[in-house]
Parts: sequence; structure tokens; C-alpha cells
Amino acid sequence: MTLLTEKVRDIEAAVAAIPEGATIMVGGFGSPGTPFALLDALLESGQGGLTLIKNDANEPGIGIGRLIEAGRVKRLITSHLGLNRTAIEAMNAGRLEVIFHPQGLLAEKIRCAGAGHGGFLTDIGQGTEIAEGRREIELDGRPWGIEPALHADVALVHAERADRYGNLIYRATASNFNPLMAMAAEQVIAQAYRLDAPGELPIDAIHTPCAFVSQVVQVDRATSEQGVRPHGL
Amino acid sequence: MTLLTEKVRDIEAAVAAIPEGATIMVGGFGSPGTPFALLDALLESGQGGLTLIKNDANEPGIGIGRLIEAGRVKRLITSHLGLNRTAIEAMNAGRLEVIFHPQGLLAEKIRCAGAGHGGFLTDIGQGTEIAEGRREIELDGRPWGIEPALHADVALVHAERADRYGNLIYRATASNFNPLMAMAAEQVIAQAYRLDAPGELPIDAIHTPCAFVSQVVQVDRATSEQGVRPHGL
Amino acid sequence: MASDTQRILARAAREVIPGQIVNLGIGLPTRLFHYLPDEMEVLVHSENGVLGCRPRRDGEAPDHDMIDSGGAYITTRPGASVFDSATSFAMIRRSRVDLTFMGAFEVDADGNLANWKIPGKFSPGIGGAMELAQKVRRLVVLCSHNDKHGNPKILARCRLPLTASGCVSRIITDKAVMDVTPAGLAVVDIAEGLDPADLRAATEAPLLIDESRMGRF
Amino acid sequence: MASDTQRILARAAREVIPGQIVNLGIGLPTRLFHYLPDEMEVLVHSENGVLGCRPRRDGEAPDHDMIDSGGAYITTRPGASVFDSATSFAMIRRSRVDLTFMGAFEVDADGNLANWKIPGKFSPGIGGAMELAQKVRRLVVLCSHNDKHGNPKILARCRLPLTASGCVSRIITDKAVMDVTPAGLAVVDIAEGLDPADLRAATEAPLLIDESRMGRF
Repeated sequence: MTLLTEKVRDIEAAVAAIPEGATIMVGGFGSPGTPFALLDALLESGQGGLTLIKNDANEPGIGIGRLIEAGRVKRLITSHLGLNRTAIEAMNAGRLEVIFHPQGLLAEKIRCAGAGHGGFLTDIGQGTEIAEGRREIELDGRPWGIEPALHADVALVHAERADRYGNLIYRATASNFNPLMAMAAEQVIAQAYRLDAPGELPIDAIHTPCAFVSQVVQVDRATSEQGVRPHGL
Repeated sequence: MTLLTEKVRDIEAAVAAIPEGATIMVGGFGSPGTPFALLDALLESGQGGLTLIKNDANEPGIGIGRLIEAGRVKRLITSHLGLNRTAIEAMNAGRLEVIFHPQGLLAEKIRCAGAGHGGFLTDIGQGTEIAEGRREIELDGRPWGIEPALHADVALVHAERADRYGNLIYRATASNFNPLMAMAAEQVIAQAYRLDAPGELPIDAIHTPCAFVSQVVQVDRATSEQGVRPHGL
Repeated sequence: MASDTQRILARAAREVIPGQIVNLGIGLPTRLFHYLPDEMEVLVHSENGVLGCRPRRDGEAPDHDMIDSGGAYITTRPGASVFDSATSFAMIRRSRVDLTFMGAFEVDADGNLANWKIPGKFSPGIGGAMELAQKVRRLVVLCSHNDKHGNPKILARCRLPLTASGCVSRIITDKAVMDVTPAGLAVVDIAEGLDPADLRAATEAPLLIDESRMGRF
Repeated sequence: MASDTQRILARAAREVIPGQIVNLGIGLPTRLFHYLPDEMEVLVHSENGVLGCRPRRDGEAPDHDMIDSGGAYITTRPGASVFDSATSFAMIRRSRVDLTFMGAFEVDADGNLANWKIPGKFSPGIGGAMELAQKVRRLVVLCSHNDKHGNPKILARCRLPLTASGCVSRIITDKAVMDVTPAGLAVVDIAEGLDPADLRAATEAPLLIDESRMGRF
């Protein structure tokens, strides 16, 4: 692992190390928690043939939507594309391979990798299309589907605050998949609006302990709030 | 589930509802996080034939040590009895059945129940005594041991603060198994030093959302710090 | 006069008991939000990771980190908490959500629900619907009784891929409130001005109707 | 003059690189705490749920909610965090702990470690030792070279139930520092005043000794 004392990077250096064809977890549920600045830097950096793992596809023109539109994404593992018609079009046109998981199973497959397990046993989706082809096992007289852990080379996560050791604090519903992904990938690159010295984050408030985080990048709120769009209620 | 508006109980009423022979998860790693006041009330209440699930056996004369000494505990599922010689004696004399799990697997077996899964796949302990008799499965060309979820009728947990809906905040290393157990049991009884109105706990600071908690009991710090013993370093 | 959707929502609001934890599905059910009075001690769960959602008040600035699962900016009420996606779905899978309202493409006499996919036409993914449908303690479907072409949505047997089987407790449409029972769909309430024959004609599933016990809404 | 344990601990402290995350096993390894200077940017992990432990200073009142896995009251250094047991062991199983020091009943030439159970005599449970031994990136054993009866603890092959197999990188005793290599145990350092023949006599495992490269400690 990266030494605690060597985690702070500038954003170009952080994303430049991501290899072509990498499998990348991306935090966020819709816009909140999406590491927009890291994604824009990744687009700039040029890697293609990527497999992305994200709850959704953001919206057209922002976040992973931009990477999909630029043809950089080979495969997307997700739960829902509802807000991104260009991603749906890319899928329907065969330009984007999409693998869907029920949202909670997607979360748990990621969490499972983060916990160092090989998989878990679930009863979700039994008798539906989701369970077709899923391996089953009987335990305590009941059938269970085996969901393998979902691994990634890199996770890109968004935090409200970080310290230079890589401790992270998320805010409100910008948490979502971020803490799970921050434990699950081989390399974890975190962007944060505020980067403090160790000891400045209240210890009971830290959501992701620094041990899981490889690199920390400070980003401006302005560069990472482009994703904010009005949605009615 | 208990309605949000009906969770506050006095301590005697809370433990009186626990049935004879119940399987009970008990929070705490050593003394911190052990719900001493609830355990003392349970001893008072008289139920026997219990199966307890706790990381350790506390120390002689306190916490679950008292229940073991009073002959109320039939079986203990734990990771280590190192600090409790009376529990070791009871085990060696055949008065207490003890099932040991490696500490992290014990935590995950509890977490697995809390997540609503049937079990998980681990490589911990392969080739050791721990894996003897454990069912194995092959996945992605590797052997994995199947660890079933560990369920309980009741969890007794300790929190620093609660509100009357059952939101919980733990403190420092008094967290340990408490948040896991608070999600895992059918009925979850939480003791807290401070019981607030809803809205008084900072929303980003809540560790266990109230949805998982059945009953909340306010206890005095004095009645639940009997367990504090000096240990050298 | 109340529109069809207003009538559905007003009737649906009567399903909620103070002290419950309630999830509102995307679309029509989300609008139930506005039918739950502020003083009612109910926590609305949204699967992106919040318990205790409240609609933003007029003029309240949006908090860009605070949305519901439909993407709308929300605020929270006293007793609210936020958490990650794993915790959110643990809450669902462990049946710690008391009640959920969901839309439907099709729902049938056995309480089967199809609301996520129309093969060849609509398949944006399942999101959290499957786990909610399968595990929440009580699922109430809110939908129009017939689709825009007038075809029944309350079927003898669903034809679309299921979200979950046998998961629906009650169905509330613009025409009726129906309970899923072992004997079939039992009409609880019928819309004002509608007679049972008209209701049967608009419904593919056989209906159990006891006019002496049936209410109006 | 330094005692045997002081020599072991002083030598062990040289294994720690600034910026690392280090776990200290119960017993002798815990005492390494006092050999890590305050200004050294190292976070000590304790499996009960804390990263960044620091020994309590003289006169500092104990915080009853702040212990390490041995039960001692601790404090924390800047950059510390606290977390639940699942997160703590995820950190271990995912090899996010760089280095752990553990005691041993027996350790052998293949890097197998036995430190949790003596059948019929001592079996208080395994605690977190198995996961630490199996998954931490580098495991250094700290133990006396011989047991209190003078029997070797550094064996050709462990006889007690294993904690984990092939997990040990380095062994530091009062007599020697030895690395586990594919060819066997290679002596890195030998205690001041001890000659290789005495070391071999006190050791059951065959030792690879290159006197030209061997250090003293």
C-alpha cells in the first residue's frame, strides 16, 4: 500500500496512472457523490476500453455520461440508466455493453470485495429473470443464489473532507456507494473539497479510515458541481 | 416492527420480554460497548438456558461473566475467553458449551444476518483446524469456505446517545460489535447514556439508523461503568 | 373536483400509520410526500441512503448533496439519518421498511408485480425495485386502472418479466382499492359513481365483490 | 544492560517504516508501542476498532471507551480513526495493514505459525490472530528463542495447531533475527556474544548462516 505520508497527488498525476482497459468503480447515486472532477480528468487523460461500475450512468453530458459519449467505456455494470437516454441509446445500438444488477445486490457485491470475501448467498430475485443462470446452493434447507464479489482495479470516490493520510468524511446522500467502493478496489483515488492535516477530522466522524485509500486529490467545489441539475418533485 | 413512537421502555420491561432459552447477541469488546445495565437486568429477570453471542466473556463478576457464573448460559458463541478464567473453567468442566470463531468471521457472520444474506464465502482458516468440517465450494477456480449467517432472537447493545426513535451513536472503541448486532437480531434493545428527542442527534453522526432498533432504554453512566477495570500496558 | 391521481394519492395516504417507516417509489408514489402532514411522525426512506425525507419548502435553497432516489432535492425531518447504500438495502432486505408504494405496468390476482421492464421497449435496469418489492413488509401498488390505450393493468396473470412474485398486499387505482387474498382480488373500495359491473369490465383479473362491505372513495 | 525482551523490542522497532500501518499482537509485541517515537508517522491498528493508537501518557486519565485489543487504555495520535469490528477486519483481510508483530508458541522453517492453542492445556479461542496472520502483508514474530524449559520454539515443523501456514516473514528472538526464505531460515542478525554453533544448538530448524553478511544486535 501507499505510505500514509505519500498519498496527496495532483489530479492529473492521480488519473494518469490508471491503465487502458481498467475496471473502475465510480461513486455517486445520480450527481451527489459522483467524483466529477476525477472523471473529467480521466476523460482528458484519454484512457479507453474501460469497464465502469456505477449505480447509474449520471446524465447526458456529465460524469460518466461524458466518458460513454466519448466512446471510452466498453462495459458498464450498473443498476439503472433511467436518467441517461444517451447511455440507453448506446446500449441499444450495441456500442455499450451493460450488465444490470438489482441495486442492493450491486452494493453488496462491491461490499463483499471490500470485506475480502469471495461472494455471498442471497434470496433476492429468486424466480425472476435476475436469477436466471445464477448458481444456486442449498443451505439450512433453503435455496440460495451465489453472488460473487465484484472487484475493480481502481475506485474513484468523492468525499466532503479528507486528511492527507486519506481519512474520508462523506456528506448526506453523497455517501451512497462511495464508502463501499473506497474499501473494494485495488487502488482508491479520493477527491475531496477540503484537505486537512491529520488530526483535524473528528475521529468519530471519519467514515472511511485512511488504510483503504491510496491517493487523495483536493478539488474545487466549482469544478465538481457541474453535475447539479434541477429535478422536480 | 415496533412503531417509531413506541420504542422507549424502562429497563425491566425491556428485558422481561426476552424468552427463556433465547439466543442473544451482546455488544462489546471487553468492557467498552458492553451493555452492562441490560445484562444486570437480565440476570435479575431470571431467564436461563440462554445462548449468548459475544466477542469475549467479559471478566469474572461482570457483564456476561455474571450470567455464566449464575448458570444461565447454556452456550456461548465467541472469539476469545482470554480475560475470563471462570468462563474457561466452566467450559473445561462441561458446564458451558463454547463455540469459537475467528474474530473477523464472527463479526461477518453477524453482519451477514444483518444484511439479510444466508452466508458468505471466505478463505480465512483454510488448512487449519477452524476449517475442519466447514463446507467448501469452488468459485472462479478457487476453493472457498461457506460461513452461514449467525442469527439471534435479541441483541443487547450499548450506545453513547440515542433518540426516542432508536437512532444510535456509539463512541470510540465502544462501537466494536454493536452496530453489527444492532442490524442482525429480530429484536434489538439498545441502552444509551443519553436519550434525546428526534432531531437532536446530528444526522451525519448517526451510526445505526432507527429502523433497526426495537426498544431504547436510558441508563445511568454509573450503573453501566462497573465493568471498568484497570489493564496494564 | 379531484383528478384521478389526486384521488389515488388521497386514498393512499390513509394507508400510512403514524410511527411507520415508508418508502415511496419513483413516479406517482413519490407525490404521496405532499399528502403526509408535517406533524405526522412518519419517516420516509429513500434507497439512495436517507431515512426521514421531507419535501423542500417553497423558497428553500436546494442542498446539492441531499436528494431522494428519484433525483429530487429534499430536506429531512427530525429523527432523520443518512447512510450508505449497503445499509440502505440491509434495511430493505431485513424488512425494516414497514410499507412501500410502487407503480406498476402490470399487477395480478396472485399479487405478482411487473414494473421494471418491457422487453424490446423499456429496460433501463431494475434499480432498487426488486428488493423493495420482495422484502418490504407491506407493498401497496398505486397505478391507473387501465393503460393509456384502455387496456387493463390488473391482470389474471402478469405477462411482463416480474419484479417479484406474490409481493403485493393492496392495489389502489383510480377505479378501486383491491386486496390480494388467497381467494383472489377482493374489492375494498370502489370509486364514487362507478358500479361493480363497470369495474369488472375494466379489469382482467376476476374480482371478489361484496357490495354490503365495500366502501367508496 | 538491556534485558532479552528489551533487545527484541529495540530490534523490532527497526522493522517499522514511517508511513506504515502496523498491528501489535497481544503480549510482548504490544510493548513495541513504547519504542515508536511520537513524531514518527505510523498508525498502530488495534483490531477492536481503532487505527492510530498511542500509549497513554503519565497522569493522563483513562478514557473508558478507548482500549486496544489487549484491554489497555490508550489514546490516539493525529490521523486516528475508530470503526466497528467488521471494518476493522475488512482492513485486515484486504491486507491494508502493512505489518504485524505477533508472539509464537512455535514457528517453523516454512513460516508456519502456532500461537493460539495448546490442546488440553490452553484454548481460550483464537481472537483475531488467524486473520492477522493470514492476511497482513508482513508478519514478524517476536518471541523468546526457547521456552521456559529451554526447548526450541523455532522448529523444523510446527506440532501445535496452526494459526496460519506460510505466513511468517521474519522471526526476532533474543538470540537471532531470521528470515523465512524458500531455502529455509536465513539468519540475518545474531545476538551480541553468541556464536553460530550455540544458535544452531538452541534451534530445531536448520539455519542458513552466512557469517560474512550476518549482523549483530
